[in-house]
Amino acid sequence: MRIQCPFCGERDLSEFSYRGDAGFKRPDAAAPDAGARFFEEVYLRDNPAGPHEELWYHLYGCRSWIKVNRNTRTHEILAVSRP
Amino acid sequence: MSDSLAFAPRSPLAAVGPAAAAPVSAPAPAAAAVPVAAPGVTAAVLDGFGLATVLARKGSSQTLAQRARERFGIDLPTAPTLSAASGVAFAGTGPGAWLAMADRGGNGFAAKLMTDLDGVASVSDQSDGYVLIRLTGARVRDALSKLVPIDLHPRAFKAGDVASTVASHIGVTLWRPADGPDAAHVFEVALFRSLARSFWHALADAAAEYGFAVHPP
Amino acid sequence: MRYSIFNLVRQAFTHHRGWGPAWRDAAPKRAYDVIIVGGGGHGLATAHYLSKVHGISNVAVIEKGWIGSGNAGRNTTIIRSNYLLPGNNPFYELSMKLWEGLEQDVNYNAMVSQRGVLNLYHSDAQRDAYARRGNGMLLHGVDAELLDAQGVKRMLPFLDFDNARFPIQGGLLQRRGGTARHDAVVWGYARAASSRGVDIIQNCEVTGFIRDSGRIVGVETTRGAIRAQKVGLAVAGSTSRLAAMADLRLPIESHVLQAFVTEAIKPFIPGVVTFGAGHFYISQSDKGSLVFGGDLDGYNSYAQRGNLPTVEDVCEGGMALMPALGRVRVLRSWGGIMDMSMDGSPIIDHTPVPGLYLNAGWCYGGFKATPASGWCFAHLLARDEPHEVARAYRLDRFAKGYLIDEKGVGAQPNLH
Amino acid sequence: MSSARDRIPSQPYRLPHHGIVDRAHPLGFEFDGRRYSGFAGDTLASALLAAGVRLVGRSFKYHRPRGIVAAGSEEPNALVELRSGARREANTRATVAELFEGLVARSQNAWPSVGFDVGAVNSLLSPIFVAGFYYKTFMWPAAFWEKLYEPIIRRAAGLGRASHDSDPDTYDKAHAFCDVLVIGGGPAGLAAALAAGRSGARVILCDEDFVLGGRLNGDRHVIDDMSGRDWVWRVETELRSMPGVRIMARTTVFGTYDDGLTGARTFGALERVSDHLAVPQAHRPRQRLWKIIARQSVLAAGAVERPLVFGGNDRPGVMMAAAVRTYLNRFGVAPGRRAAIFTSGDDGWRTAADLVQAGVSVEAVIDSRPDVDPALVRAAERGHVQVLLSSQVVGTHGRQRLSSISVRGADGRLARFAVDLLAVSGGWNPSVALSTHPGEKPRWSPGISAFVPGDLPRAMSAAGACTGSLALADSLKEGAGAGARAAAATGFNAGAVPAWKSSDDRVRSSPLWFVEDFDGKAFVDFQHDVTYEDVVLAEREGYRSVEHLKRYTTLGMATDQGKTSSVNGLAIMAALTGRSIPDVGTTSARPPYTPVSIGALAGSHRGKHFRPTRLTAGHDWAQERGATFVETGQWLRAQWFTAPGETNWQETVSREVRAVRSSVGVCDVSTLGKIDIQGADAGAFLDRVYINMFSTLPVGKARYGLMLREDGFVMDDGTTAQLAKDHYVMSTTTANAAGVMQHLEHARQVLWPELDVQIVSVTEQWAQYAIAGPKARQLLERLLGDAFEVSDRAFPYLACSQFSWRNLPVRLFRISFSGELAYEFAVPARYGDAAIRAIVRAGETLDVTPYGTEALGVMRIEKGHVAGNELNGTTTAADLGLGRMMSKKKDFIGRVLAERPGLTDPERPTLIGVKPVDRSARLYGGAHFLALGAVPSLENDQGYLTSVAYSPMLGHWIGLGFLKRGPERHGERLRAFCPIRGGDAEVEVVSPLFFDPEGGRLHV
Ligand SMILES: Cc1cc2nc3c(=O)[nH]c(=O)nc-3n(C[C@H](O)[C@H](O)[C@H](O)COP(=O)(O)OP(=O)(O)OC[C@H]3O[C@@H](n4cnc5c(N)ncnc54)[C@H](O)[C@@H]3O)c2cc1C
Ligand SMILES: NC(=O)c1ccc[n+]([C@@H]2O[C@H](COP(=O)([O-])OP(=O)(O)OC[C@H]3O[C@@H](n4cnc5c(N)ncnc54)[C@H](O)[C@@H]3O)[C@@H](O)[C@H]2O)c1
Ligand SMILES: Cc1cc2nc3c(=O)[nH]c(=O)nc-3n(C[C@H](O)[C@H](O)[C@H](O)COP(=O)(O)O)c2cc1C
Ligand SMILES: [Zn+2]
Repeated sequence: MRIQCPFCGERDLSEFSYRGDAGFKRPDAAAPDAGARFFEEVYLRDNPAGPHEELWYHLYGCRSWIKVNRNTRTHEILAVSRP
Repeated sequence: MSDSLAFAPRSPLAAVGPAAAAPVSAPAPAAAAVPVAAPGVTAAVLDGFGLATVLARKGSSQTLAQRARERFGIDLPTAPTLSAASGVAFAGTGPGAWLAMADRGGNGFAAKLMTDLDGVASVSDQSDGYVLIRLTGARVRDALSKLVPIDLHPRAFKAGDVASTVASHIGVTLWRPADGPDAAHVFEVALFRSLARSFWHALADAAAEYGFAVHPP
Repeated sequence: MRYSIFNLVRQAFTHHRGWGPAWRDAAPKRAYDVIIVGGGGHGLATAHYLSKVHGISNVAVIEKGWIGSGNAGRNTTIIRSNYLLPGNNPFYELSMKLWEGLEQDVNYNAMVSQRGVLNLYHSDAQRDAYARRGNGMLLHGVDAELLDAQGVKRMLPFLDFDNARFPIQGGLLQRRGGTARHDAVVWGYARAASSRGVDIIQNCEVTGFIRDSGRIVGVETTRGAIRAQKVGLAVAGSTSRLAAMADLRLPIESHVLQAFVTEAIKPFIPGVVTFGAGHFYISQSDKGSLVFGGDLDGYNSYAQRGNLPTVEDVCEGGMALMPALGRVRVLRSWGGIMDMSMDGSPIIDHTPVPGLYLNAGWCYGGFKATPASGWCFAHLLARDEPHEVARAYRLDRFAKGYLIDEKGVGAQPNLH
Repeated sequence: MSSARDRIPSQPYRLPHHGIVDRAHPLGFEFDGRRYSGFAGDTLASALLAAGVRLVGRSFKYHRPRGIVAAGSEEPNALVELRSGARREANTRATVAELFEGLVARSQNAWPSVGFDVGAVNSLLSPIFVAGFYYKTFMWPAAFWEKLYEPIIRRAAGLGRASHDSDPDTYDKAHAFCDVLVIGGGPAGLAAALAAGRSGARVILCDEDFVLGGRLNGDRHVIDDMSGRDWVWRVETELRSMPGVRIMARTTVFGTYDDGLTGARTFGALERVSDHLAVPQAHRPRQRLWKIIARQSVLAAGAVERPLVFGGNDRPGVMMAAAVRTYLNRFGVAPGRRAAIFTSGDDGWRTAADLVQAGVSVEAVIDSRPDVDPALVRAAERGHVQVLLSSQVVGTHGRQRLSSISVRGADGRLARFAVDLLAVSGGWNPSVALSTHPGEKPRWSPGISAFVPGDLPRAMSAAGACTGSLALADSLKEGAGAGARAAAATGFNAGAVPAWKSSDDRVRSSPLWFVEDFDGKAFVDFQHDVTYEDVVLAEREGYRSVEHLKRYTTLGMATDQGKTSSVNGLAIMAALTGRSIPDVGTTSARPPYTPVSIGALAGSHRGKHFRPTRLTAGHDWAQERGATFVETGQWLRAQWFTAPGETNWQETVSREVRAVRSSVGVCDVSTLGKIDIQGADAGAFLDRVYINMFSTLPVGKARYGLMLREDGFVMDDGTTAQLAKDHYVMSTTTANAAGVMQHLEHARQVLWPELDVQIVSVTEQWAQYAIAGPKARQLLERLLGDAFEVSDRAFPYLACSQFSWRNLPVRLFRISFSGELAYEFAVPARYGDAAIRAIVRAGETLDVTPYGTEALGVMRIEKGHVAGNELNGTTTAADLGLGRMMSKKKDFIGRVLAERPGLTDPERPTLIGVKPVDRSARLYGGAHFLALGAVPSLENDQGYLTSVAYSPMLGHWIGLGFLKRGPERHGERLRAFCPIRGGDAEVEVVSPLFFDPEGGRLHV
């Protein structure tokens, strides 16, 4: 698998480290339902079989976090962007 | 002070450096298709340079670029490339991130950058954090291609290009200065000093079949 | 016909014409008491114990492909009960006990081979962590020994003791650990369950759930609707996809784990060895192949295959541990889809949706769990209450914070 | 050489003129202890055939005699142990092993010898050893399995013996990038490479063979009025003249892996750099793993000929028809003297023709088809070859090699032919594997009755026999077209696509999947001894899915991965179940295409170089001082410094501790992570990543901070100092340095991109030394002179500063891990070596003592400071007794989820200290706490010991651990139970602060 880093260009998988679902939005800690919201954000996943928005870190490159849209059935990379 | 004489800098490659470095190994026979004449790869450990990471402060990339032009006559690269002028060079290593280098000046260089770029960039001295190795020779690309997973063909990696990548489990940043007099490509590799000996071993290993020589800087 | 040497010899004289199908390849009926989705080890074991222990035989196991096509058919077959945490330890020990009686229970030789599982350690801190784990095992009556480097060397002289980057200081040994023949486990449970009337329905994919005022009363499949009072999910890597059909989001990600097998060679490696400092573990199958693996590739995947960086990482670990492996050849590599939970431990519980029960989150460790998982899931389905050794495997533990995190890496599934 | 020649026995089966072996270079070799000779250009197989050796091994299960079947990498039978000692390679295919002078090989799986193999009794028991027999038995009595049955099965299993010694050869890895990768160097591949190469594209051409040409080496062909060989030579010469083209012979592309957005795809390839030599040359690896990244690829892997399933089809002397042609035409070897052909297509007839041409007498061509092209028949009869149509071979005879065959004619009558060679042709299976690795399924082609590539992976095309276009003319045409199109797709114009005239070898064939009522055993998978009956049994027992068939009978699971057997197997299953072959489907091909050594996949990353080693600037100095080093992650750290006369490490460590506590010690702490954090919002940023406040920290001050993961558990700790306005330096634990850096980058780039914060690791820039002990200040005064004032007033506890010393920018922190008056002094790493020497010199008269991580550990336990053992990823701030640090005034990572009931449960084990009641008793890390008198059980488990040490200050062992409701239980007595290490001590629960609880020593 090769990932197109917006800064470095297309690089081998081995240069990156994976975090997972890019959907994570940090909820407002002051909100009354903060506990439930944080639980959902941190623990629950759609985990789709198909296109998946995910975060990768260009560990051995420019150290950018990048957002990759990848098909989890075929590993086909569909799009790459800065988060 | 008496012992200030003894108080000298020391490269992690001092031990393996020119002297003790892997001997110029006999180039492998014709089978390996090496020019039996010269060693295919030569390395030099650089010294005395100044090095610093320069990170643009939020929303000040414009002013930073301007300062760089004023103070160093350099157009800050916004891509993984190298801009050099009068002994100073900036390598683009990430969005809003550069590795600034001066052939000489050691830690003083970072100090100067801090004042020159005050308020527009965060500067951290790395003069001691990295070792720099210059590589050249007819087979330098063959040797490097055993270490790094990037395309070093001149079509893909032109003179002045910069890449941060991994060389057998070791993070490196390398760039291509102008070719040497013998028209052979030149690469300079920067890596964390603590890993210098491991990298050196991997390099000597990779270059051995082409003949590996070490030159004093 | 019973499987025995006696019948085997008798059949030899009649060209084995007397053997019938190991299990009935059933067509779906309109309704069952219980439907288990997933014809892997867990689903089939659940059906077996439902019928044998709880007398519930009007059961269907629904498999989208052929039974054992999932992780049961592609895992590295290690069985052990050397767990650290109280939430896990008794469950896996029950599983080990069930393994020990499995052949007699199902009359199918699953080649349970208790030749020991050895986890190497390379530092004092690792040793103390293993001591803590081993003591926990002993507290529960599970066998455990802590070997020093010499002890390891006596067992495995061919490991690298002289030139290692991370010298071997010793290992935690569970002699009762070992391996079992993965396919035979699937076929054995299928045969036993089928003989008690369980319908094993292959090539039948569940595509949705039938609901009646919020409650799940059956499944839609590629072979039509099938009704049931209770539906249990045992679909491992596909858990999230089925949960989604019931509008559930789960604390699970699907990741690919690769495995490797070498050309068959004469006996070399006794038991199972895991290399703590590298990502590598290895054993030798009855057929002579070395079976080995390492880390997850690390990204979400449903593709059942991985990439080269992991292949290299695993083989580097292998060479670092056993320099004699250099000339042994990898014959085949493949991948399976892990249902990685957020704390690395499984879930056996009701779901918020009435009528729907969940058995998931097995990560890369669910083969060893197969018997106990079936045992406890059957118990839950039959009695509507968790089996005592599976109490900790609640679905709400993530929200409540009662996590069972053996590795201590938190909600980052690819690190478990 | 002459002496060599003398001892070379004759090669009775070598033809006088045929082939491309180098007759000027005879090579001596040894097989099963006997010496033979062959020529350069031979494989072990061709040399053995030339020498008349037919029996080369024994089969897996029944130990049947087996010979050479094929001439390529698909060989199922002729597996040998190649080389000896530590270089022994099990299961090496004789058909791809290049001959070299002195080659030594042994046959496998036979005892005492292949000729007389005791294991062969299995053959007699074969009626019992049917597919899956072991699943049905060995169950009673249960205890016998481990002790008796399994050991027997295991000894019987396996083929060759692997060496148990460390592999003496080396391996390496390399990356190659190209516009067009051509897989296969037969006519299709050569044509593709040529077309692409002429366009100026960067082309790589791989062939697993050591000569290019593919089938052109084995067949007699004419291309543009020259022989196929000459054509190959011509094309190869042109390719070698192109700078952009790289030809890689002896290189097998073994795997197709994933691509990226641009379509560039990664392929795994294995180059056998030195396998054709007795030992590798200096500095050259045995094999090299290539990772080839190609923008476009052309699969031109050819096709594998299919055996026929009939009685005794495994007897030595039964060979594939195309392989026979290869031995004749490429190696100049006649695999027999009296031959017959058994074929279901025209292909076999060409073998007959080549045999006749080579002077081998051909007794008969047996073709299962009722009618064939009359031209073939006429040609055969001209060569005095008897032709039998609608006929089948039903059995073979001969003890360890073929002596005759039984043929059932069209009229059903049996006839016998005395032959020592039977060439078999059942059609061709295109080599589609590499086109299916990414998950695509092959497609059934009724035209050639075989699977051909289905949808191809992106940016891959296929040409030649691997697409089912079996004829030479088509291979050339498709190859050239595919090469040109691939180049064009990468932006290179190939211009005129090359074209050639070639001899027509278009063939007709109609499949014969198995021979009805044959006698003896009819093998489908030779290596695994899977017979026709085994497939029948599998069907009967319900293992009808092709995947169940494979797993139950092990069909296609041998080292050849079913290259010759799979399709026949599933065709038989189709017939038995009345389904079509595509309905039965096929099993999936997986990497590697042919087996790849683990050594090559590991490359040079073995032994000490398995992973890089990180060394501090003070490493050489420490080594001079006799340090013992310990691996901490990738770092090597000084564990202790043994002094003359010291006999065990504890003595050493205790001395180091006493020295620090009584005078002064110095320790290299450079490995701790150091992160520069700058920017207008740096303080605010720290407030969000630490549980406690940092925005309130004044310039020139340091503070201890604790960091949580978002799930509320502790991630890391360390001190962070504000050196200058908006410039902080954070320290992390050695173990978590990289993880914390990534965590902070995530917070900065993803969570709060609006903040003005810049972070960078400066771990490597600074060599940092802890100088600790009552005399630390004196030492510093001597070291720094008037460069800096270190009095308690000028530089109190938790002060920090950067200043110039010896014209160097240096940093000083007054922080303490040992609980003593202590400083950490940081200098630019280039001067780290000089600095540590200067520190020691400055401390000479204060008898400054270097101390290592072990003493550091003892002292932090004496002070109840938590470290790695306590920060194990499952502990909360409260568990560590640091709950009060959690600021209520702000949000921070981990705050909300840390409030979950499970993390605030009062029953959670919490940090305590313990002392043995009997002060002489030893404590063990990993012991569990039990109430006195409680039976050891999980129910009674109260917690566990994480860190223990012998405290030289207190004169007994002490420990830190986690205990349920710990803090309420100081003074209580418990049992620290460590059966696994034979430890069992009564301990008293105390505060974790064992030494100087008031902390007076810090502030002097
Ligand atoms: C490479 C690898 C190595 C491993 N090594 C080990 C090990 O050494 N030890 C160990 O203990 N564990 C190991 N595991 C983990 C273990 O294999 C799994 O945890 C375990 O097999 C999961 O339980 P299962 O057998 O029921 O899952 P599966 O066999 O995957 O069963 C799930 C079944 O559900 C079916 N299914 C999915 N969706 C549907 C649908 N919509 N309708 C109908 N059916 C459906 C699937 O086809 C599949 O057959 C390994 C796993 C892998 C992949
Ligand atoms: N007349 C027939 O029935 C018939 C049938 C089959 C083949 N043929 C002949 O076969 C030839 C077809 O040409 P072609 O080029 O398609 O096939 P080919 O068999 O001539 O060449 C394929 C080449 O690919 C190499 N190869 C295979 N897999 C490889 C891998 N994974 N990595 C590296 N190399 C690999 C092989 O070593 C071989 O040299 C023609 O000469 C044709 O006459 C004829
Ligand atoms: C324990 C074990 C042993 C295996 N041994 C072999 C083997 O000897 N030969 C082989 O071809 N495949 C072997 N396999 C791999 C299977 O052929 C197959 O690749 C795996 O079950 C995954 O299925 P799939 O590749 O069809 O997706 C083995 C698998 C496992 C789990
Ligand atoms: Zn990048």
